[in-house]
Amino acid sequence: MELIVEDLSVARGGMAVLEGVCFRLACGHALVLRGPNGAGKTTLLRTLAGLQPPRGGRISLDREAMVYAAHADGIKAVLTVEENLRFWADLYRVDAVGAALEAFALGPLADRPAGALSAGQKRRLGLARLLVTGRRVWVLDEPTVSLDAEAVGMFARAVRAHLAGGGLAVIATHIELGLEAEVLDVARFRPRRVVTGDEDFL
Amino acid sequence: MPDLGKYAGAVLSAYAVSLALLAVLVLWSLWRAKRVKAALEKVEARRNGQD
Amino acid sequence: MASIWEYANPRKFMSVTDRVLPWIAGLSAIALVAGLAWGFFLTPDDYRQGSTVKIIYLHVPAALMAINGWLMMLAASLVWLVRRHHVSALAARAAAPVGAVMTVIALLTGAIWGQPMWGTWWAWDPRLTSFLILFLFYLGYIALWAAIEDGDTAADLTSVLCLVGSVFALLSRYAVNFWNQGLHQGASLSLDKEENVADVFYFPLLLCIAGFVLFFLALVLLRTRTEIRARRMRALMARERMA
Amino acid sequence: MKALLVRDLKLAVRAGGGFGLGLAFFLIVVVLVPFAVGPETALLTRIAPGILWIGALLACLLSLDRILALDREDGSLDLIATAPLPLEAAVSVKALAHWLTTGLPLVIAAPVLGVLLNLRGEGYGWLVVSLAIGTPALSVIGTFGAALTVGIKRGGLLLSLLVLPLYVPVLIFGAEVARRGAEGLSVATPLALLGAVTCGTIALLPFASAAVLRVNLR
Repeated sequence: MELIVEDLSVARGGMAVLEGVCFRLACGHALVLRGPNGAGKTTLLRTLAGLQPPRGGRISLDREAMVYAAHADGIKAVLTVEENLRFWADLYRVDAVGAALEAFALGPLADRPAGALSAGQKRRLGLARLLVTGRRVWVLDEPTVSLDAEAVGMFARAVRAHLAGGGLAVIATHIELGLEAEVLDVARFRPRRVVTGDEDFL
Repeated sequence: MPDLGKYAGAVLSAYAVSLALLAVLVLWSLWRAKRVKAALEKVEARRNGQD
Repeated sequence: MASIWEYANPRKFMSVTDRVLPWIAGLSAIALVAGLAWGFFLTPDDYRQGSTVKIIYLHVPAALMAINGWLMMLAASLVWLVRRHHVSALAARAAAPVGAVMTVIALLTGAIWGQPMWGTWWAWDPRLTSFLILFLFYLGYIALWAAIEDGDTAADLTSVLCLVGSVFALLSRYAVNFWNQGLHQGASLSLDKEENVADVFYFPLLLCIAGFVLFFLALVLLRTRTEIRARRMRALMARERMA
Repeated sequence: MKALLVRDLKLAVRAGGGFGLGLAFFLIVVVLVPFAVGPETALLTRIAPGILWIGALLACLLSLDRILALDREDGSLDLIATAPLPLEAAVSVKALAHWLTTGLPLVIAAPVLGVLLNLRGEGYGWLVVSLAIGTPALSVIGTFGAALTVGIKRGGLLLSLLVLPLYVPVLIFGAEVARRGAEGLSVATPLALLGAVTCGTIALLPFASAAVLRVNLR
């Protein structure tokens, strides 16, 4: 399993935001995306996740091996913590709800409605979802937002365990996770000239 | 003017309504065409001024 | 041999239409004025319908263009979905209000004609009802274009709506026929008299139809030019913001 | 697929899910009609099938924007779109969940409300049959409308404008079955046509819904 990205350009709202993105990520490795707000990290991750088509270039990644986690956690407030996780576990046909609850210290909260959680707890629930998917490639967008130091530690442990098990991760984050990860500054890939989907009209 | 007989009202109103609608459509399209053209020329002028 | 798709390039389209548009507009004006004047002033009254037969010169061409307008939008939508030519999507957008107005004219002239002939402004005749439904489709299509900011997204969504809408419009046509077959009052009250109209009515009618076709074409070209300019303006302003 | 269905059903039934709103709306429409047209029994009997159909249709329309908009707001839609479930299947399941929580209760409630409108005895069976066959199509068409407007803020009104013309064939054939049934006429033709429309819609429209949803997610 390897993630290879070649000469990828991605667009948001018909406007190219990154051009010529290249990287190669082998099993057990993580890639951390850096860059100022609006640089195109989210767009790149959404393109990797297959939510939007690339403007050009190639991504070699088996979509069946990938799981995506966005800013929003997709948590349903009226379902309990466990029900929220159970849904994703059933959808991905992986039974690891107990382990996922444990990894993010959600056990005591399992029967609580997710709507009653604090922002940090919700985020932990959103990240616990990754563990019930059984996917080898994690594509994560700002996973540590609203986490306290302890929870960041839990997350870093989870990532390390995932990598140790032969997984891959692409993470956009501003926080030092203490991972042995390559860092890619996406600002390098800013298009040199303005490129839009409206080329016909320029 | 032809003799329209007892249906004069119907025929004339049909023509009036239709031609009025067509006129409104044409005028609206022309007005918008002119406005967009002028706006575009302004943007183009600004752009050419910069280059 | 130049490919027809060359004309889908906005620049080429603009330069070509810049040259042909005045001709089409002029021709359409001549045909419309001549056809309508011929029909209005120079044709006799029908022995049964009296002078209301003159409404046919507006009603039939408008009804034709109402349907053809939708078909043109359907074709343009397909071209956009398959070949991704922006001009095609914009032409579909430009045609919608014209088609909608044609539908309204067909409905209004029909109602005005129906009042003395049928004794009522409106009957739930299958043909009338179908046109009303067609008008609703036009409204939805126009509203969807207006509601979405991003040009390509709007083009994609409206194209699919046009496709799905065409199927449902066709279904509705048959459903409405079925629904009111018992009340259908026979061909004598149908407005579609092309088959049995006499030559005196037929030739001015043909001229009017030609006039409406050219009129539709001219207006759609004009509006497409406007849409292309608006799109170019948007692209330029986006570029300014980026720089 | 089952997981998504179970989740959507749970969400609809739990507090704030809006389950039962459609039903209550249906009841109110049917109660209001006699106030508008007068209490004359013969008239009500004659228009009962049509009123019940239009009431069911409007009640169905009311909850359409919940099908996808809520999932869009909390980000689940992105996650579902990247899950190991084809988007075509996901929208079909969502339409099914909508039908189970909105359409099916309407089908069951319709005969009860028929009593209020003096529906003729022969009509009850065909009313239920026509609604049972027709309302799934309403849900599937509505899901298409919801997918079209999912990216638009306050798109509820636009959604209605887009969906209502698409409802015409189903309404015509469905109400015709109910009407003919109530009048003791043969319902074979409209019933066959209604079934055909529903089958075609269920088979084909999810592809269009998934396509526009992909456009809206990108």
